[in-house]
Amino acid sequence: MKYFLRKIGFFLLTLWAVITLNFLIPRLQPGDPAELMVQKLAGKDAQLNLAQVRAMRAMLGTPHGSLWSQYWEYMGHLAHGDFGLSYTYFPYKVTDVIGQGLWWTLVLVACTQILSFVIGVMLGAYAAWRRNSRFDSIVTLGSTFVGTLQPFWIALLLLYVFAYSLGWFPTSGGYSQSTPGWNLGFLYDAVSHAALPAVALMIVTPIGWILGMRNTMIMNLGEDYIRLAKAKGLPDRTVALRYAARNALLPSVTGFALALGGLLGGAILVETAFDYPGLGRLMGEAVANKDYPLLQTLMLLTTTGVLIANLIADLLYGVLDPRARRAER
Amino acid sequence: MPLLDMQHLSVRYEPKRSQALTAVQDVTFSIGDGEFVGLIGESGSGKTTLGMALLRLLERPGRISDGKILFNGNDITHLSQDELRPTRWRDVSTVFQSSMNSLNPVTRVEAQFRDVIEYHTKLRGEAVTRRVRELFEMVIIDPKFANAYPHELSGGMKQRVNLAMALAIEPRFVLLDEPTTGLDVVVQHEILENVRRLQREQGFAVLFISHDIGTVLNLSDRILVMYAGRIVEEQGADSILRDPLHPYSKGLLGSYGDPRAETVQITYVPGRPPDLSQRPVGCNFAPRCPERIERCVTDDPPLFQIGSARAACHVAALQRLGGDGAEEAGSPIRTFAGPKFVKTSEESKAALRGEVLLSVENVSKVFERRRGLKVHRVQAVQDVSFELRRGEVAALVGQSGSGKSTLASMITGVDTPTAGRILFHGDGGAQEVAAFRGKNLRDYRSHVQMVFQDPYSSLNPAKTLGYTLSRPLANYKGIKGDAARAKVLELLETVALNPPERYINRFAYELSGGQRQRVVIARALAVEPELIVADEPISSLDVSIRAEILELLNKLVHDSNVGILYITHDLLSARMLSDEVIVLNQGQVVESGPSLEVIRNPKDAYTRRLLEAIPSPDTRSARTK
Amino acid sequence: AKDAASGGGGKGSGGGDGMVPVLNLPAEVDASVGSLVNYNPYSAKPATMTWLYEPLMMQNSLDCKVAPWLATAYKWEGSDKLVFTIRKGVKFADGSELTAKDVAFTFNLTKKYPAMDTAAVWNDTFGAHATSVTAQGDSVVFQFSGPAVPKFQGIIAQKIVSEKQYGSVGDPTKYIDKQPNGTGPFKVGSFNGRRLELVRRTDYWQAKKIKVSKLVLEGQPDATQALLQLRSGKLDFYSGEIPNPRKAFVSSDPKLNHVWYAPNGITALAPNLKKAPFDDVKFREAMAYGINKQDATLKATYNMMHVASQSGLVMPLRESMLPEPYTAENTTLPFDLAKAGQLLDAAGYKKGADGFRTNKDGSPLTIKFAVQAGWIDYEAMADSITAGFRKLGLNVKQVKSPPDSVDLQKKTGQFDMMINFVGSGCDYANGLGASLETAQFPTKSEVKGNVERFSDPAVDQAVKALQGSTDQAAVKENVGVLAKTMMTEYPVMPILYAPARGIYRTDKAVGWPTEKDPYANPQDAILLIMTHLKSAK
Amino acid sequence: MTTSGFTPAGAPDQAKNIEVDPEGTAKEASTERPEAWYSVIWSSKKARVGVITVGVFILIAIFAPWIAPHDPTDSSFAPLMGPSGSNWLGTTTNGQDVASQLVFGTRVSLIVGLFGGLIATVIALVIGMISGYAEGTWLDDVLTFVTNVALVIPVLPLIITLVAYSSTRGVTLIIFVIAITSWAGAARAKRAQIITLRNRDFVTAAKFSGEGTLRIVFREIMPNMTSLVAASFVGAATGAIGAEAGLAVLGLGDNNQVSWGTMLYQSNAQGAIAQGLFIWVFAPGLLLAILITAMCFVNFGVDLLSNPHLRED
Ligand SMILES: Nc1ncnc2c1ncn2[C@@H]1O[C@H](COP(=O)(O)OP(=O)(O)OP(=O)(O)O)[C@@H](O)[C@H]1O
Ligand SMILES: Nc1ncnc2c1ncn2[C@@H]1O[C@H](COP(=O)(O)OP(=O)(O)OP(=O)(O)O)[C@@H](O)[C@H]1O
Ligand SMILES: [Mg+2]
Ligand SMILES: [Mg+2]
Ligand code: NI
Repeated sequence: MKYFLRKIGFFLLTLWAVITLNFLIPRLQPGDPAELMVQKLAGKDAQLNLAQVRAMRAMLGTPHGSLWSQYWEYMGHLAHGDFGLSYTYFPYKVTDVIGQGLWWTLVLVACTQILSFVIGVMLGAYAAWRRNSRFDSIVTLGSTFVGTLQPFWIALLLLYVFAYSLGWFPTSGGYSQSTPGWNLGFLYDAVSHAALPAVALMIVTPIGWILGMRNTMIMNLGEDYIRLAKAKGLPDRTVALRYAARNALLPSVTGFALALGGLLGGAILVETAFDYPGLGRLMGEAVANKDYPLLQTLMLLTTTGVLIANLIADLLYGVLDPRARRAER
Repeated sequence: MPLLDMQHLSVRYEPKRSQALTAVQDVTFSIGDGEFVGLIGESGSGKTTLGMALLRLLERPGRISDGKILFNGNDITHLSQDELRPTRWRDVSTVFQSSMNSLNPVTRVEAQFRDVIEYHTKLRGEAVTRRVRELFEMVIIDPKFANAYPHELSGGMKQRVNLAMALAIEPRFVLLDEPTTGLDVVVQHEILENVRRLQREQGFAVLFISHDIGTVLNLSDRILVMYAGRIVEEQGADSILRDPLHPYSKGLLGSYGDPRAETVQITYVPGRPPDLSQRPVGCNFAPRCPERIERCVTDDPPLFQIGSARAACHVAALQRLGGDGAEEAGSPIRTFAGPKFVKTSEESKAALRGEVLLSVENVSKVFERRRGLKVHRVQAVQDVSFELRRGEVAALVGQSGSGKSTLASMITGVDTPTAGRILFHGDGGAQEVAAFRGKNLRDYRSHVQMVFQDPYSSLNPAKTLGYTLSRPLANYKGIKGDAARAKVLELLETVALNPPERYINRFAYELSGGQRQRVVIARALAVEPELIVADEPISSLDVSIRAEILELLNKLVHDSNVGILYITHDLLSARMLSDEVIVLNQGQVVESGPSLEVIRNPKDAYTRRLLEAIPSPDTRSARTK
Repeated sequence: AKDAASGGGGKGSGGGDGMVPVLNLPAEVDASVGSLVNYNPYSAKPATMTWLYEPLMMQNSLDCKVAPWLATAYKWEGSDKLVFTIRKGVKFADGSELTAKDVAFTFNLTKKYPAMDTAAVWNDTFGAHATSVTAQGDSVVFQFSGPAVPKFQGIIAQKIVSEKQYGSVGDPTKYIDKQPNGTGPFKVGSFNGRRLELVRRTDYWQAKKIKVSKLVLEGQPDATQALLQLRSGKLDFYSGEIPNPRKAFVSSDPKLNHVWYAPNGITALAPNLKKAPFDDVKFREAMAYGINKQDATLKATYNMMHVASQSGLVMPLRESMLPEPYTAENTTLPFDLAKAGQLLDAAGYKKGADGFRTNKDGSPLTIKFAVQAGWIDYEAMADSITAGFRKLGLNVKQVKSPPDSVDLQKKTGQFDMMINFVGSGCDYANGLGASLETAQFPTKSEVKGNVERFSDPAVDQAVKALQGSTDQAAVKENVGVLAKTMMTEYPVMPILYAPARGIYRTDKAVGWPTEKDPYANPQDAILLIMTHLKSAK
Repeated sequence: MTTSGFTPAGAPDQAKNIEVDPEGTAKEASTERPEAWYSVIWSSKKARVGVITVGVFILIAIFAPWIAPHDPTDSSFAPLMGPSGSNWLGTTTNGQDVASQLVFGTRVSLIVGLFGGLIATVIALVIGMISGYAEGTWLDDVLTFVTNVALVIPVLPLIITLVAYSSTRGVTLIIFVIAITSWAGAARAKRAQIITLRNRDFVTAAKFSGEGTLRIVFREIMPNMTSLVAASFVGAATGAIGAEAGLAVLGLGDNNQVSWGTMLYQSNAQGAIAQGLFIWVFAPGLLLAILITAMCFVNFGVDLLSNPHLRED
């Protein structure tokens, strides 16, 4: 019992630290959201309209009191599940704003992550099994190179080739003509918009899984139980899948849980490049607009996501690997 | 037609980046149906390689470079894996050397039986489960463990499960590659009894690989002795015991003595096996051979047929078959004429009169382990008392898990007892060990040092011997620079690493296991301790090196009047070294007293079990007589 | 601005009476996600600020003409009373009629909720605060507590809402307006979270002038995207920054693709006058001659803009405001390194052994040039200026930091020099005046106009007078004081005119403002432009 | 028990005298000696390609002033030129020479990689080692806690804050920022590694030799982690190079220095694609990928050190 209390205590402590940092980081940035917002509206080649700034400041209600009192207020609100009003989308609630973006990111990023995980793990396992073959070198070399490309750069390239030059895909947004809903028209619209960002995300992510899986699998292939399985005369498929891959998968699966937790943070650049209406773009927007409430909440979401994913990865490992007597630490 | 016929088999390892070596060279032998053949040889002699070749499981960079393997008359040397698959396990099954790891850790045991049974037989569903239960019962394990994961089984159980697995579809031939290495003596004994019984009942043929001639002799009908990749002797088990042909076989046989004897002596083969990447001139064994004659240095002996036996030895051939220079070879001797280690009962009497150095008084230790929400309490040591004197070796004997190491770590101040106390009688009078902290503890360790079980892991691979040995000098004695170097050289000399200048800048990986263990001992000696705790210092070494280390420890006691607490699960080595024996069972002392007495007249049943478990050629002779 | 577009308004012959079926414009705000829409013109980022709610009047910042809109006329009675005549026959989208009461209601609402008082009617930001705003028949009367002329621009731009809709919503800034009820030319057709379609109102008060049936506002493209969309006709008008638009855009189809960059203000080099050597007018004069404005203009705007006049007024538009003996010509200082060098030598900034000039007392002189990282035209200007100054022997080092950090430096006054914008609207007190007036030093919490921290009682006097005067002659006299100060004191060194960009296509609609017909500032008077557009067919 | 028959020429007739020949041992032992790290790395074809490629980049960086035809910040050329004899890869919208920028950009990437990787590795090493060695104590708890927090904190906003705060934005700052935001993962790996090493007997043995904790950690254990440290350095360096480019792309790079990242940023901001200046946009991204790939290849070689299973044969 003490062990669990300890573990949960640590979780809460980390959560608190993270919340505090999330609160501090944006506020430590120079710049005033009101000034910024007015300036943005007018463009940089215009004089800052003082009257508008003052009105904006009155509207957003920022900042008042010392950092310390703001912090307590923030913590108090948090305790009530009140995340405040977004500056950018004022007077919408931060939770409303995030609620809108969440689905897009979940669908886009989660799909690509899962897909790239599956593809990556399969390619990695096969490359390890066919070690030193042509396939192996092509997969490792190819995925290494592709994986090192900057997502931003890929986005540019994709946009240029497929959206601008060939015109096969739309250049930005999550959908255009149709209204969101469960109808074919919208789905087609959404998919065609998601295609390029998905590819941009997909290109770089599998590499980690490929190499990770390949390495652990190769290591496992040297184990005695694999040799014994071969000695038993079991078919290659069984040996490769049930013996080698099954064991090698464990670290990847826990790694995947962690990656899923971090997925919100990962898509900022790509979503921004494609103006995709997900949380990544919202995060970029919140940063650019110094939308503290939105930024804080998004960061809170990502960090707790990672934290919880960590916890789940821990537990998952215990479930997946019978050896892991995790509770003992 | 023999079941297995191996003809002139050679296996080469051809790694890309290091020298190619011939691990198995020109090996010819055959095994008939139902025969139990032992294969012995020291570490690195190519036993496993041979086994792997036989199973056709060699992996790059190893390959069969010559010869062929006939199984049941079929040449399987070059069959493809696909062609081999249907006959695998049916014809040849195996238990691996390190079969602790040969079960898939993430699936239940039954599933691992099921896949092989379903692939090779028509059994399905319930029938398989029944068969698995049957197999478990055969190797005397509760069938409910079929549902367990491998990590839930103890080492001995895993090994028995492996054995059961090997027999799952009633193969004609089973390759057992050191199936009990690393296991406790008692468990080892049980498993081997099991093997023998099942073999008798089911009549499969066995090739049993071991570096321990005791176990092999115990079980086999026929023995193959392997040295540096070659078979150097082949003989029936009884006859080899009576009349070993090859000096190397004699050396291996000599590593056993009868612990009950008034005076025990064991021999050992000095030196190291040759470099397999070099083609030798003359006999491979010649540099280490006490019987060598001129011819050995120049001519490579073929495997002479000597009666029903075969041996690759000029001397033996000349002795038995005569021929040119027969007189040079002299008459046959049964024992190894190399260095030996002798222990007489006289020595011990004097030692037991020394002054008390350490007293252990009613010490208990309870470990608490959290597992989920439950707390397990493990009583590792319970109410143990004994005394250790200067100039005395006390052996702490017991099977795995009996609490030996726990006791050692309490004595060295690594752990503290939950009850009772340990007193060290040093310069400052009797002091309680558990009370030492920080500087005091450090100070205590200048009086008490430790020799570890595994010389491979107790030396830092990244440091030179000079560095390793100079650290205790610098820390405890403040000796630095040239003085330290001089002292290090002296230490190396003490442990017979001559000439010391050659060793001082070496790394541990440049040494053999025995040499390493010497360095470990030298490190313990650096601070001139009064007490040395040696936790199974020889159990990870090859039999032939064991005596070397025992001798070194023995010399130490005599020369420096230190007290040694010698921890082992092997009563023979306890008898060889110690003056007093303390038998530990499940944390409790079940018997103690002067070594010879305890061994000759064991009072406790547990001690008797330990005694029985000593694998020794002599138990066979006793049985076959 | 040399690029007088051949198309646009000049192509009147092509314009018929037909309607333009649809025009594509970029979204007006960057924030759009899901169904979170708000048409409230007083929210932080309304979905559209232009097409639904309308202001009282519109002033063309180029020629300073005031176009009547919801108000047909205005009149200053003294400098503390302003009277608007409200147009009759204007209908809100729900069919109800706009009255003076709605206007007064709007302004009185800003009194209650300072967060929507973007015109500073009720505080002292630009001149004295109002004491009352009342509807009197067709008129709305603003009574101020003192001179308040600079408030005019804010007041006429205030969007008018109906009392019927906004009278009962409580704090209007917290009101989510999903059923906009404005007087504007369009009404919401549909919004799907990203794409806003606006349809023409037939009952709009000047419906005759609106020839566009549908507006589509979608996405906020960056430069590259905008350019590609413009080229392919997916976008009809853009007022954001596109590098080298003439080559990138116009040249790809000179018939249909056009740009017009109107001068919108002045981009100037602002030294910190509180620091040596910038407190020395001689030094500043030398700086003014050491800037290669032509090169800066080329690198920063691809010669889309003209080099700026030192007078602080946009030439030649405001030439008439210059006092004797200044002209557009002679206020534009040439790039003259020799002269600048002589000036520095004479003032005692001699070259040291390392080739760099020193302070008068011989101590080393280094200048840190704070540059807004990421504003590529500013960066290009800074590069050009740095190169010129280094040729002069001034040891200039650029420190690029995010614009936010530069703003912070403006507030704290901890900088040597930077590039800053100087307003040049029709309200001189608020534009050039704000850059020179002592009261406009930036404070710890607010960036104000006088970043260089220039202070001169005569200038303060003139600005004060400008705030209180509606009389053109008085205005000219006081602006003259400011211009003269600029010419003799060199508080800041104008580099080039900041652009108000208009990048447009004429395949669907014609009638866009051009240099020849600068009837509207293309950047912020799109509503005005809309009334000029005609079908191209 | 007779040794009478044992009289080979010149051999002592005492059996006991058959001693291990030390020369001989040394010779045969050399076969089991682990291969030198450089030959292990070199043995991998990929690593070889990687080392050579990185080497070429290093040479380019060192000799940039001689290789580059022009000063990378010299904007005196005609803007928007295509490739020509004087401007091999054309000019930018500001009239700078693209080829020279690419050459000089190598410097920033390599410097950032070197120092960013170094600092991150050192931080990770110190924290990971101490925390791993002190496993189970409050010190470990504290350090693990810090590591965990550092691991979950969203990096981007943190970097933006850090960068925004400094008035100078030199490469030093970039390196610093990258280093302190990227050590956590490696620290975790090192902690795990040290926990396994810590239970080796030689560590206990060092305690018996009277060694202090810090000495045990840094003199006894650390030398055994060289391959992991090397791998994590190469990994961190690779990450740092990518991060610099990422920062620059966000407009947060060091704008006084030409780097591939700032080139990407500038070219994109200047609408290079739209203006057809493809080399300007795509070359820096490609070079980045090539350099990072090369470093990954080097890491393949380093991996072989710690994981012999991966060695090709
Ligand atoms: N994969 C390999 N590559 C190169 N050399 C190898 C390889 N495997 C084994 N060897 C070498 O082959 C020789 C024989 O090894 P093998 O494992 O067969 O010995 P063994 O008799 O089974 O020893 P042990 O008793 O230690 O198990 C040794 O010298 C060993 O170093
Ligand atoms: N740190 C520990 N925590 C919990 N239980 C322990 C711990 N150390 C030892 N034990 C338990 O105490 C008992 C005695 O272990 P110990 O290591 O002393 O046995 P041993 O006689 O040295 O065995 P071996 O011959 O295998 O080395 C075992 O049951 C072991 O599981
Ligand atoms: Mg073996
Ligand atoms: Mg033990
Ligand atoms: Ni037995």
